[in-house]
Amino acid sequence: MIQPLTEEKGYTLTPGSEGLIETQTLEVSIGPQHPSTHGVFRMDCTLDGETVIALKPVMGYLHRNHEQLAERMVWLGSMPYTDRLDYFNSMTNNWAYALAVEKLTGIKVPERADYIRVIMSELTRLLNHTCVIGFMLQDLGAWGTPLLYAFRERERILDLFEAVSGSRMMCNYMRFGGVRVNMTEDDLAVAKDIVTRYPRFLDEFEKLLTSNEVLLMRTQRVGILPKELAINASITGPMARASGVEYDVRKVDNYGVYGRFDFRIPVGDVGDVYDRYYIRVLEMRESIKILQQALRDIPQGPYIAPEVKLRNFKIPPGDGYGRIEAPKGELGFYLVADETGKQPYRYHVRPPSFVNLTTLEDMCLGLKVADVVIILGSIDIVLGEVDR
Amino acid sequence: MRSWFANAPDSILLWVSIAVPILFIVSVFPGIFAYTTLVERKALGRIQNRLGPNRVGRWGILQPIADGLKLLTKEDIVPRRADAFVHFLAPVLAVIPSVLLFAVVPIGLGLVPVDLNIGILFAFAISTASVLALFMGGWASRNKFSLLGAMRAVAQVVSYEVPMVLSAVAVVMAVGSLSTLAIAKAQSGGFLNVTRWFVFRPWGLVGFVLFTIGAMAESARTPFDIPEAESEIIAGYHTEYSGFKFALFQLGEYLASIAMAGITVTMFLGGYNGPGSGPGIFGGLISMFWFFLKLACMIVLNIWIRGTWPRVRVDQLMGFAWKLLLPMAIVNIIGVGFWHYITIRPLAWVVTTLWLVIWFMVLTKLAATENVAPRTYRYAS
Amino acid sequence: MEAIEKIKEIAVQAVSGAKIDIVNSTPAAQQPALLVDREHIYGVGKFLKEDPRFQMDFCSCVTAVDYLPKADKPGSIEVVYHLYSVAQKHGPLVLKVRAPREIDQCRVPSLTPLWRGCEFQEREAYDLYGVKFDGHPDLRRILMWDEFTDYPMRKDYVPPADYEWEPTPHDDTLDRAISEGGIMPPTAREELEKEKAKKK
Amino acid sequence: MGFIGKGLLEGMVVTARNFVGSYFDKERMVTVQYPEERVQVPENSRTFPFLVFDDDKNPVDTMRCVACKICEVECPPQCIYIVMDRDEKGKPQQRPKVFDIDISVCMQCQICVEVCPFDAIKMDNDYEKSQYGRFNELVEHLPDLLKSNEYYNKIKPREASGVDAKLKADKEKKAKKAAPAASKPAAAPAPKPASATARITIPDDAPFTPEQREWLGKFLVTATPAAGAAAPAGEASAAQLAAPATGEAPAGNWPWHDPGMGIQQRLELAKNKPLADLLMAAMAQTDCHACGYDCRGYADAIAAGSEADLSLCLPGEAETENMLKKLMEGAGK
Repeated sequence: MIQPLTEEKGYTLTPGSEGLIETQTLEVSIGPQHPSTHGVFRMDCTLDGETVIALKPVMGYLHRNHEQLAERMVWLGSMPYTDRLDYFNSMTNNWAYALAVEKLTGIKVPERADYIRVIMSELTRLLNHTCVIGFMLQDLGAWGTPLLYAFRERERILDLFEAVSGSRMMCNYMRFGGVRVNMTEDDLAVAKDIVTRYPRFLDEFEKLLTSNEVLLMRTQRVGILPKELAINASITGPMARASGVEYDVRKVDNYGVYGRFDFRIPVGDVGDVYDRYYIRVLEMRESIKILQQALRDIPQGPYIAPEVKLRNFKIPPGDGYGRIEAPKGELGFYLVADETGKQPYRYHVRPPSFVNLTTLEDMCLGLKVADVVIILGSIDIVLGEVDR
Repeated sequence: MRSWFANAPDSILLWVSIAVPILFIVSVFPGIFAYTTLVERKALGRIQNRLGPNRVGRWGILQPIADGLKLLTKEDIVPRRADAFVHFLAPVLAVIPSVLLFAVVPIGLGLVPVDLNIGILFAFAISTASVLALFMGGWASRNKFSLLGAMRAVAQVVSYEVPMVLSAVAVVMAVGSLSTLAIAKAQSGGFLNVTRWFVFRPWGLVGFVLFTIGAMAESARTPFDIPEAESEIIAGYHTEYSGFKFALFQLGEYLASIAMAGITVTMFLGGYNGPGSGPGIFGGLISMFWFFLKLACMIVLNIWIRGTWPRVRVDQLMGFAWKLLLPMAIVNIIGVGFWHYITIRPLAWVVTTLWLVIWFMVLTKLAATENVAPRTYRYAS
Repeated sequence: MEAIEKIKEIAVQAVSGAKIDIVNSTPAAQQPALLVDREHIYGVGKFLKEDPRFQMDFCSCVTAVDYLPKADKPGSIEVVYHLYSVAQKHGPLVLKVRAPREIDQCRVPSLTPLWRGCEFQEREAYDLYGVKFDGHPDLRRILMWDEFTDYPMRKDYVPPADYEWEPTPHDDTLDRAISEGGIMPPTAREELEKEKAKKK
Repeated sequence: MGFIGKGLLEGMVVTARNFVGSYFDKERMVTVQYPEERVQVPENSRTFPFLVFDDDKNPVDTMRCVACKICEVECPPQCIYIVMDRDEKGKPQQRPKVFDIDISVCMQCQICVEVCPFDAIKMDNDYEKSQYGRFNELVEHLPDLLKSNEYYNKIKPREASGVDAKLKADKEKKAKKAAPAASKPAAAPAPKPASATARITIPDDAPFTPEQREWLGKFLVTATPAAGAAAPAGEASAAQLAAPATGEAPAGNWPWHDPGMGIQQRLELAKNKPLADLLMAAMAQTDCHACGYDCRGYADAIAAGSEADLSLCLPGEAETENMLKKLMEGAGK
């Protein structure tokens, strides 16, 4: 339930006329054009001095009715559009959609394809988390240095994506029952090189950030999200795990071949911005472990299920929900097929960053404007996914 | 030549002696400002593994000129409901005090535009005046972000004035004069003109750190750039400024930070003193060289910090000033007292150092309201 | 987690008067759903959330589906909730509730008081399908702008002519679409014709 | 935790190391000075589609596109616009008169390439398409789109070699058409998973006997030694997937199976033949699989009643559809 604005943190307005100085609140609309709203996102803040006493997220500036577009198209046609949802992680978006369709049709994915998917999505997780930390530090006012280090590393991963899928960000790589293009040995070698190089970068990155007093002062005990609220508000991904929720779809559903890999789920206890930052660092280290194992024992074989037709692809009538652990949280696709089965009758995306915004206000009340910005940064939203 | 000067009427000498330093300040320091921006962009670029500006001329050597032309030719936008006159006045007022600051900065042996006997006092008075311009700019823009920025600027500059002045008081006590020239002179001599710099005294070191932090906050440099924190309040008090008014704000800000660096050098880093500096034309040139070298070092330090550290929050900034810097400055003054009255140097060293270190530990413990530390994390079962 | 029939029996016993049917998904998906009547969806949800056997404390996905009236059965708008349990790591348990398509009668009880996670997603369903969620703390449009009046995801929704229409090279494609009675909604066609007349 | 400010100083050490390293360490400096130096785009890199032709002498006649309009239908953002070329007698000329791609709408998804059964449309990797206008400048017409096979081989050697081998195989298939081997139904086995590792896939609408397939496979492997494990990956998968699961038919000798003829002429040839042949004669004879079958298979499916939709023949356009309707009514179905 939504708590009334000022009671939750026991915050009361600074004394008005009966106090010393006549004060009044200030209505500031942060966004839609603002350096640190990560796109066209708006927060209607009510400020008492510098303190936030009310905050309403306003979204939809990037709304293009992705779902209706998909319902007017054949099943395959909306695969390239999923790239545009969370334009940072097109690989995981592709996988989520392909996984949902495979759930509905019962297509068996060849082993090699599953391994390739794991490799791609873990690389995506690496670049997403790195860049999120960079953006968050940008919001903290570090003049672009961590962000550009993050982009420097992301560049290598994007080059690999281009070499494999043909495009850097709009990969359109997965297909129902596999992937579109096989991964050659050179590609795998490049991936191995990235994986061996990454821990070194992470160490340097942490040396720059983790024990930095200013960062500690700014992020610890800021934007605390209690565990119960996190579960009740359907918060997923690193944000939920930072609040102590031991839930990771990779472990719970064991989709793909995740069951075969040995990796752990880092969990925070406080649930503040610092936890969200450090949980991401730890997850990157776990992803590197997964990548090492996947690259070690990726089998030969077909990379796509041969019986799947590219054109006139049909799905038996009915509905189904498929979800994966995207870097930002649980990304799910709810699909309904009607009698003809040529097109989605209903195509719904369950975007993680949209749902994670639910508790933005609860985390921000009673804090300063500067905190609002970094809390938003620590939620890690992409507006292409929030507005769809 | 010299004889001609000697015979020239005093009026002419007076005007010449006024015109030369003014021309020097107005010509040299804006140039330093322009190339500071270039150096800053190049250095930040390299720190971030970029190339920095390299298109205008070789190594982008002409970049500042291009920027200036661009800003000059840009449309000057004034918000419709803004207070146009104040909005116009603010950037002008922002530059004046920054230029005036250089009047008391000795850039070489005996080379100070005006040898005020209250030089330091004058410097502080003037440097605080610039906050007025910032507030005018923020208020006149009729923009909530500008207003927030202006408020932050006022609070920050006023509260950092105090520890800065107090840490300067230490030096003034040690020298016994407010004149910048006298302070610089007091640091001459010793081995290679180096050992007597105040920064090599325990109280001098503390004072240097305090003063540098204060100077950074006063001129709103990272990590204290909250008046124009671009990620929170878009550009603070100059959100609504464009074209050359914006350039003026930048000019004032950079000149102020350069002048503050100059005063820091004068008070703690031995001013123009250095190996080889001394009387005569040659020694004078060397002294100028040393001064500008130290100035460059201070500027580079600023840039380096800007490229590394995140920004602190408003309340933390205030807490830092009032809970740590201010008491530390007072403690430092007492430390100078010890230094002054204990005539046995080694003993003075020991006593002052102990005094300062102990108090530093106590104060840091007291100032840390919430203990922040890296954490350890568990893994889901 | 028990079989869906078992769950249905338990729920029917727990929530008196609840009418629950089982709707099947695609044969492969194996995600049968409980279709609960409007009056008891809140009670069933509350029971499923609090009962120690299920502990459905995590409502992952909320959405609506628009079924046009067919010859045999009337149309309806179906709201779908996908429930999981973080505590016991099982799920999904799919809850469905149907409401008539008419704007004024299209109301279902909101489950936001049970699962805060439904807040934005129910707002989205209201925005795009016009489902009124009774008991929702603030039911406002979330993706479309507030002045927007229609519900764009409904199957019978006709998009208005693009008022920002400007001549583009695919005019001829549009002409072909018109001549072949193709992709464009009638209003857009009139708009296009007007534009053409204006250009000539 | 050491003294206060330790973390800050460590951070400054890191930035200093990067500052110095940026002068010596190539790993750190990833910047490419664009107009002077360019990155080598990988072979798979894709920007916008283009149409392949074989002979530089007369591109228009030797272009592979037969205007079957599959890509127009499948293109998700609907940025392709095709009009089939017809001579004065209205006879379809197996090639597009108009082929426009609006690259301001195209989103480079490569689906047109995957669905094309003729390997006629491929993805370019020329990324400098900026124009000074927003409207007509951004529409590519047929002359802009036509690029030679040499160019295709130049930008994508692995892929192109695979495609050439495949087309060569198809030609041989045409040559073998009358051969008795072809007359027996090619119980087209679904392509082995091995076809991913075997360099090039033989589309299984190619009616070969198993031994022929085997021979061809060997020939192709030897013909394209350069091709790595993933040689014509895009093509391979496309070919595999485009393969319809049903409606295979032996390539008998049907005189009307010639796309050059007009529909009336074809029907003349097919007169007094069973319904399926008549229906087939009404098709456009391009075997483009736009309907999901080849022409024979579609005709059989309609005749057998397993396919009710008569509007699936894209190249035949309206006339085929009307003719099919008429024939079905004539057959009293």
